[in-house]
Amino acid sequence: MERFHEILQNRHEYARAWKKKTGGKVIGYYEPYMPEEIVYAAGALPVRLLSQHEPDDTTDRQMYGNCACSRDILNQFIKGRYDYIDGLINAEGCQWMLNAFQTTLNNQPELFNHYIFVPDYVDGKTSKDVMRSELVVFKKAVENWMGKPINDSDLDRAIEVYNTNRRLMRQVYELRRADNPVVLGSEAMEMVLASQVMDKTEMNKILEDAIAKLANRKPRTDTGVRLMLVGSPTSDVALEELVESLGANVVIDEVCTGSCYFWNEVIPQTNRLMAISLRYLGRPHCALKDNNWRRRPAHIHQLYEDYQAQGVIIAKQIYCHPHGTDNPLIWKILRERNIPFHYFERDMTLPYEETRLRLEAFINMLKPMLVLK
Amino acid sequence: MSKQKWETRPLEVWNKAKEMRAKWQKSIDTASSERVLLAQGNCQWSIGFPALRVIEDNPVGAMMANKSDEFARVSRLAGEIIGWGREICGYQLNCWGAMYLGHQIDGSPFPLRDLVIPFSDPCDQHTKRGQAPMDYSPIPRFQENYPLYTGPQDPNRDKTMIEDKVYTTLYIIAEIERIFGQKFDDERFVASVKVSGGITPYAQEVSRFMQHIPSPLSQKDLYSFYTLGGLTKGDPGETVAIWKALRDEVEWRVQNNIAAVGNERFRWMEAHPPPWHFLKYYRYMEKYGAVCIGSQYSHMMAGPMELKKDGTWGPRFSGGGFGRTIDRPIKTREDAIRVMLGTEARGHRFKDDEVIRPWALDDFAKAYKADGAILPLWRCGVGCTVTRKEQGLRLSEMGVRVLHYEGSQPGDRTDLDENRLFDQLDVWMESQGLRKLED
Amino acid sequence: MITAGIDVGIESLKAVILKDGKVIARESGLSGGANRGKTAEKIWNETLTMAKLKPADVSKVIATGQGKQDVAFASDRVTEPVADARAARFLYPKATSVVDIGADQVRVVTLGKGDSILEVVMNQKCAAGLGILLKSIARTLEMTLDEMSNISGNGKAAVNDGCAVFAEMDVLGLLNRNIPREDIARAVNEMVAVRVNSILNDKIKPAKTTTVLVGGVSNNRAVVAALKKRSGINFVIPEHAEYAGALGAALMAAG
Amino acid sequence: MAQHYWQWPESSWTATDIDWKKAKTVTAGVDIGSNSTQAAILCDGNFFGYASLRTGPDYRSSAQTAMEKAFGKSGMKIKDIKYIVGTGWGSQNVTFAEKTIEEITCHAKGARFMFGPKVKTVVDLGAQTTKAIRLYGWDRVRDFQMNDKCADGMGRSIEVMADLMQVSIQEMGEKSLQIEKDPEPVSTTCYAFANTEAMGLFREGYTENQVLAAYLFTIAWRIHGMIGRVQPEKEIAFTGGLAKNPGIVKRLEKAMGMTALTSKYDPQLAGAIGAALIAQEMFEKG
Ligand SMILES: Nc1ncnc2c1ncn2[C@@H]1O[C@H](COP(=O)(O)OP(=O)(O)O)[C@@H](O)[C@H]1O
Ligand SMILES: Nc1ncnc2c1ncn2[C@@H]1O[C@H](COP(=O)(O)OP(=O)(O)O)[C@@H](O)[C@H]1O
Ligand code: SF4
Ligand code: SF4
Ligand code: SF4
Repeated sequence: MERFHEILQNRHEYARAWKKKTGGKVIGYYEPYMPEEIVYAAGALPVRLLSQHEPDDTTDRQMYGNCACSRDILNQFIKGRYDYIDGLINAEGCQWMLNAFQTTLNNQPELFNHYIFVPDYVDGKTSKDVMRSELVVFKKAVENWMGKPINDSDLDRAIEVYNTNRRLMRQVYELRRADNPVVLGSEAMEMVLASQVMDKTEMNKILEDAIAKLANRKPRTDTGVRLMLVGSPTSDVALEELVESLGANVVIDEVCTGSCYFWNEVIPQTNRLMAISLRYLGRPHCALKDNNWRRRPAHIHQLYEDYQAQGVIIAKQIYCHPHGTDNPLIWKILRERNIPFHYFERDMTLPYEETRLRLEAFINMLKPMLVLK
Repeated sequence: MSKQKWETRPLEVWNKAKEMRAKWQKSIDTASSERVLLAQGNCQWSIGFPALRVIEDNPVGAMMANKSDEFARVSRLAGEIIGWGREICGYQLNCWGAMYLGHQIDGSPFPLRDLVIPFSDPCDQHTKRGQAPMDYSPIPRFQENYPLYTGPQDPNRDKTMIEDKVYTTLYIIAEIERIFGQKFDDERFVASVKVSGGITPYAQEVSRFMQHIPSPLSQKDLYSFYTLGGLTKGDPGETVAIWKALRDEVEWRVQNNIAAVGNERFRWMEAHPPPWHFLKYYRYMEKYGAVCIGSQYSHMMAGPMELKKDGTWGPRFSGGGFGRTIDRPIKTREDAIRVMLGTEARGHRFKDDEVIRPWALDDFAKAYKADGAILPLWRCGVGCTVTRKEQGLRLSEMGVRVLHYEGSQPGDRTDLDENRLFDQLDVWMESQGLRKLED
Repeated sequence: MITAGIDVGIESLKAVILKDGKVIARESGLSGGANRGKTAEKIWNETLTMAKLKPADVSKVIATGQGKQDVAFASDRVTEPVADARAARFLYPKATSVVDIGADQVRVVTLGKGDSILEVVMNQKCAAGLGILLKSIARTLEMTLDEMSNISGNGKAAVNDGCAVFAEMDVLGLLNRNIPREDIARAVNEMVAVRVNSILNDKIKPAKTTTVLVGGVSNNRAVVAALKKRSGINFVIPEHAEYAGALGAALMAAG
Repeated sequence: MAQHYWQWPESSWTATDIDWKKAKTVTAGVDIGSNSTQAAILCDGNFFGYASLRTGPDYRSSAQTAMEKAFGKSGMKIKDIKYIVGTGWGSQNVTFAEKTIEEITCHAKGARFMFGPKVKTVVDLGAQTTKAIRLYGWDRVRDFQMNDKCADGMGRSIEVMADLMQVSIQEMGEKSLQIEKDPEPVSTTCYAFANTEAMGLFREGYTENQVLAAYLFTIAWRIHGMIGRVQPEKEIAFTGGLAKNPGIVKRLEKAMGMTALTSKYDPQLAGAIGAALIAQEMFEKG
């Protein structure tokens, strides 16, 4: 458990050490639609670029109105925190991330870079073909850059490693379902976050160990109100920890850096790239791509039921427009189904007092500790 | 103004244009009573359906902002209450806010939409357009992909993306025929594609005339016209005629040095729509002898233009697509769709430039001999502002003086501090040694 | 020749009388909201008394500042950056940039050859009100502005550096956790420096040694020190830096 | 500074007709807000005394002082109180409290006491945060909303504005109502924008009252949106310091087409009274 915390906190050091150890290349990517398997198969380490809290006095020069997430990634690049990155990849998602990608490249044009178009209409009949053809182009670009071909066996190996990771993470999440869970929300979230910046082979080993240890842990009886977290991606577990300090527990999340990251697996088929395309197009819809056939509300509701949550926290990053646009429908559905929720906006940092007040009041609302007359 | 350098006079085609716009608006207003389908969105092929009107929330929102601060504000609040935040594009907030309120500015009932055909545009807000009416009352929605990629041109990628779009468009048309039982009129569609190709050369010429000093038109004039062919689907023949009339009149103005601003001594460009409720800053700038020669946006009807090697300002593409002259026969529905889409997947829309051709604004400044650029920074939505600051940096390096002002979004007056903008304009002008000609 | 400049800021109003290139009187006071016009007259009269002059002795008065149009007796008005630029050149002929940190606005003016100005960058709206923030935090902490500007050294406390509103929120949080007042004040000073530095990073970066710093907040030593450290710029801070705008206007009145 | 325009009057009161020594239960609530601190004392559920003062930089001593002021000359001491509940922004600093409870529950409870059982929606207009609380038929919270992050600090902003305008904070509301028609509000995004924009209105020739009107309308409009999100019922009670500003309350009433409930108590006390009531329940429950 602590290992995940450590790696997450020192993710830059981790990647640098990996580089030193293996002599390999590190690729940073912005959006969850980036097919990591291809990068991994080529022998490079895909690392998700996550934001961090650091005073930001550099990005105003080139950005305006961006969400703190994308802003901070640029800030870190300008400050040299990501000096170990050899290549940047953006798979189309949110435009603010595209902006961070493009601007970073304007500052550091020497980096290897590639843009993958991901269909906006993920359920469209021909979208999978478009995606696959984009992956063909992408694979070729990576091969040229790495100077060696990616074989089917490389891909198979990478798919296996990633699928194993996804299975293991599902196992961890399964443990959260228990009435008296052995793993807390913040711990599980830390694992997912760490897995996005780690070498998955190593991750899988640590994860197997951790799961074995969890089995021997004493179930917690003090976790209190069961909450679900929905909203913009985050890069820390401050919210989960705050919830836990207030006598409640986040038992499930529908967040792009959380459960959505590993929820579905690649279903193997001979056309590997098609298999990968289908996996990414079929992942739980992110708010932006959930446009024609609305799957997000149903998915949220299902998770809510499966995990017997008692209320939903919707936390949106300031200036996160995909989630902002989606809110009305989510609210509407939750209200129709009588699911209590509380919505708020967060910044990179959580203002402790204000958030505590919200959450405490929400928890009291769900489960009044006083029998008020 | 005491003594003007150049003669000024109002545009004559203006009245005709107004008439056409009013006619279009009426056809929307009466849509429900005439049993015409009303679609949220925009697409050229809609003309093929005899009883289908497309209308986007963008022009509706802009019009609301322009007409009534108060109604727009109340509508936005209605949107906020159902869950939207302030990072959402103001057009959307205005338009759908009115839907939640249930009425329009004049108190008449809000015309509910029957289907959604989102407009193909790289702004993320467009990807999610039309979900408000869809969530409000279950109606069909037809999403397509808005392909875009960075890096060098790749014909193979283009081909796949275009094929996808052709397929989707054909599919959507068939679906609408099936669901609503309307027959698609291929001839009408083909004719319309031909006609819109007919506008392009005129629009391009008008665009080129704007290079003249003094500028024959100003930004405000351009705004009156660009909606004509693009956003409103009026009678095609009439539209071409009015563009021709416009071209002729502008040519005459150039020949006779008829100016938009009589004392032109400073030319500036823009990058996006202005705040629709606050067009008076154009007037204010005239006091300094400054004229706005337009933006990529207001020159949109001419299609993507570029600075050619010989220094002329010409169209970037040929062979079909928006703003492209047509050079091949169009017979079938699919032919027309292919011409409409062109052969390149990107570069189609002026906002693609933000990402794939960041130097586009530099070229624009050079072509129009701009001394300055006003680049608004909009807090809401994305497409409006993405890379705007970087463009500002590039222009400053070229020696073009850049002014950024902040606001929410062209259709949302919340954050636009009008007096601060006036102050900024004063500072901008004075710091370049220009003082008001006369108060 | 005797000329004068009046700078009507959002918070404070400053007047300067200039005789043959020398300041012979200066006076300041609060601007006073809707009564700015009257306050301007009052302070103007005080300045005249100080200089032992009658209104008719002054050949020209120019007003500047956010409330410049309220000065009825001024014969002309100039915008603030133009006045700042003029003053900076006068006070320090080698100046290449001037940075003005006032109650509400931060302005960075890059000077060109002769009288020209190359670039003016104003704060974005989210970076507004830094001077006001300092004042309001001083009030919350029950400290004087002077005490706040004397704080030095390092501390662990930090506040959100996004904007004044978030920073204020965090200050209240720190108070709740009983963090010493000095630490909080230090964090706020640092936050102001971060925000100002971000504006310095915009467009043309000011030169290291020839940048003049003016405006009310230049009196705040702690903020200035933090800003120096962040930006690496060794600011030239003239005496009576908050009068720069008024001085510039008076200089312009002299031609 | 000669005059402190931003300063609102502190107050305190202690009943002289109740003999606390005879009361079965004496309970108290202390609400340390970011701006003001209130203490309220109940004797057998009857209102015995209160104090409302400005929170200083030392929250602990503010709590102490508030209690002492509320005791007045009655001779009561903290140890005489059976149960104390702390609430508000700085609730952890009520060191002598038996328990702390967040202010949303307290305001709901307090508002029921102050405004009677008719209340269905309580809107707390505090200095730092504003909250809209929807109640069930009784005093339990059914749904609530807090201001967006950028809308923090509205009450404090009014104090800054009072300073800039040099108008005393108590007069602002009345003054803003002395005009014929409300101008359009300025930026509702946040107070930093609103202050600058409001001050800029002078350039357009606005009078002092008009500027105040535009400014307070802005704040009211912002709050209106927040209230809307809880799907309020018409029976609304306003609590907190800004409820004393008629420029805000009247505008909200007009915008929402309702009349706010009134009470004989000072609206700023809702949190403290609610806390004292909860203290009583806690005590009775044992
Ligand atoms: N003696 C001082 N020490 C520290 N800070 C000061 C001092 N005097 C003024 N300030 C700061 O300067 C600000 C006022 O700046 P000023 O340039 O006079 O404002 P404006 O011209 O915009 O009204 C105040 O808000 C305060 O933060
Ligand atoms: N008498 C009054 N008239 C007008 N406004 C007042 C008055 N008293 C307090 N206020 C306003 O109320 C605010 C304090 O609100 P309050 O609810 O006590 O804050 P909190 O409990 O969050 O500390 C002050 O900032 C001021 O704007
Ligand atoms: S999805 Fe939201 S948080 Fe993520 S980059 Fe886009 S706006 Fe930012
Ligand atoms: S570009 Fe701007 S105006 Fe257009 S849809 Fe996007 S946010 Fe709205
Ligand atoms: S609160 Fe801060 S971040 Fe939000 S709009 Fe205001 S200044 Fe900007």
